[in-house]
Amino acid sequence: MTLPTIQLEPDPRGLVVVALAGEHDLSSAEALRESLVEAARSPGMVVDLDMAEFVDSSILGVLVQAFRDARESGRGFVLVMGDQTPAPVRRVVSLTRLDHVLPTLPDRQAALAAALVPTAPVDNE
Amino acid sequence: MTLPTIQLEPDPRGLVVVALAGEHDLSSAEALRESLVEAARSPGMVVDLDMAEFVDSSILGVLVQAFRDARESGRGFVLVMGDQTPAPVRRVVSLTRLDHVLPTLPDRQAALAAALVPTAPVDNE
Amino acid sequence: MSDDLDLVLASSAENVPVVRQAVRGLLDAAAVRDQLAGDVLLAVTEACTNVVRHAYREAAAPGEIEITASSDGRRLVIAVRDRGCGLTPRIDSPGLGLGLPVIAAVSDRMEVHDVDGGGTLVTMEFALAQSDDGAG
Amino acid sequence: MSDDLDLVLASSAENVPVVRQAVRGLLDAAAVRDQLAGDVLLAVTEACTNVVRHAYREAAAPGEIEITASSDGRRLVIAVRDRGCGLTPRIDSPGLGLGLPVIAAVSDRMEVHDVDGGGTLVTMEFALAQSDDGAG
Ligand SMILES: Nc1ncnc2c1ncn2[C@@H]1O[C@H](COP(=O)(O)OP(=O)(O)O)[C@@H](O)[C@H]1O
Ligand SMILES: Nc1ncnc2c1ncn2[C@@H]1O[C@H](COP(=O)(O)OP(=O)(O)O)[C@@H](O)[C@H]1O
Repeated sequence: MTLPTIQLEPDPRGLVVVALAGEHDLSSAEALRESLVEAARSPGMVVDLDMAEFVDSSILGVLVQAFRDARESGRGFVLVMGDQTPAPVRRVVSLTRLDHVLPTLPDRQAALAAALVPTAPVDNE
Repeated sequence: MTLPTIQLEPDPRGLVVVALAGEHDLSSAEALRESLVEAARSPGMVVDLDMAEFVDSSILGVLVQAFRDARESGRGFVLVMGDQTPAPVRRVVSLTRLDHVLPTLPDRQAALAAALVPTAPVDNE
Repeated sequence: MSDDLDLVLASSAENVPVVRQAVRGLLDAAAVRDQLAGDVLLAVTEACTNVVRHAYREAAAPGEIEITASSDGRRLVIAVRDRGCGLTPRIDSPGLGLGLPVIAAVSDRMEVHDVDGGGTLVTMEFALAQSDDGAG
Repeated sequence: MSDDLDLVLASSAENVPVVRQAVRGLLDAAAVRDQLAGDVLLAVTEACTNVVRHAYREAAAPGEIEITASSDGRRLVIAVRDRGCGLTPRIDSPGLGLGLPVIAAVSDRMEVHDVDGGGTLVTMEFALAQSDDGAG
């Protein structure tokens, strides 16, 4: 079992990267929520799942809420996930179509560039 | 099977009563949605379930959406449901705790008085 | 246990009340009444609504809903089957996410099964009040 | 079919990863890997999360989660049981409503059963890739 960690990394442009590592579930959901609230004090945030080994629907719920808050307050919000992301994380994201709801890019640098722009919905039926 | 009907009844104070009768499900959900949008042009609406014989979760979804819209635009929204309401309707409302989420009163006159006041959430955890 | 109802209808919102009416006929014939009858009708409605809303959302042509109901006098078992995309979660669902929990809440047992070749089978079981001595 | 895992833990968020780790041990021992293993761990996590979030929300004291897993080499069956309020829908759920559909999507069969005396039993079944000839 890999313990969950959440790291806030400031970016020179004033953005914040929230990098998850290890296994995240209800036991770390509240800590993640608090970290995302903290990160929302910047004009834009990137949530990087590349080192996350597991996330469940309670974590997706926290991400969706942060995304909605960002959209409402006109801040940037971009998720990092791609082929390099551990398979269990990619599986739950594609199963729930999270990547159709949240802006998602495979690369942290591209995500940071995109997070400079206020959030708009990707796809909402 | 009792066919679903939706009646919009204007009130002298400018409010609108949306009265459902018969059985409502996905087959009438879109018509209900449109009626509630129409009713939302008034400063407040009352949705009266006293003559409704059946509603399902798709109808509850339409009601919740109308309530949220009313809250956002500062209009009144009150549901009428009480002991006189047919049992299947009371059952699904209490099962889903809809009456803990939407302002609900047992009597149309009281509901109209309450709908003059902009909507505030009843209970939101 | 013999099939008391076997119905195949186009998957459309208009057919949801038709299914409910057919099941109501069955319940009336079996003298199932009051809250139990209402719960069965609610659960069947929710299962059909899910088929109409979700099962064929990526299909070129709308498919069918298959409903079977059978009872041995002690238990009523209703199955709602589609040949659609299989049950998958949807963050962007137009619904409130109440359908499956409503079915689970009002039934004694709910089962969600993958269908071979694609699609979903939702089975709901209800204990009937016993009026005579029929053995299980 | 014998019980391969039988675990009773306090219903708390901290215990969700503990359950996952116990099930992972079982999967490793049975050489269940890759996506199937991931799906089992996800489904178990979702079922336990539901117990922690919902089952005892009206209870004076937090209750327990009971997890059993058993396999006959062809199928893995995992059951998550609580002695809580029984499964009821919640319009005001703090979740996105993805738990049950995620379990249904990744398993071959999901069953939700009322527990006598109160509570919910969620059973998930997974087909195992067959490596030898064991008869059903
Ligand atoms: N017959 C089905 N075919 C495909 N997907 C389904 C089916 N029934 C349910 N689902 C999926 O399960 C999810 C949960 O269903 P439900 O609890 O009824 O909530 P809702 O329909 O309000 O989203 C749906 O959003 C949908 O993604
Ligand atoms: N073990 C349980 N005990 C009581 N209620 C439950 C349980 N599991 C699920 N529920 C109910 O079923 C609903 C749907 O569950 P789920 O699909 O996991 O979505 P979510 O937990 O995000 O609301 C929950 O909102 C809750 O009301």
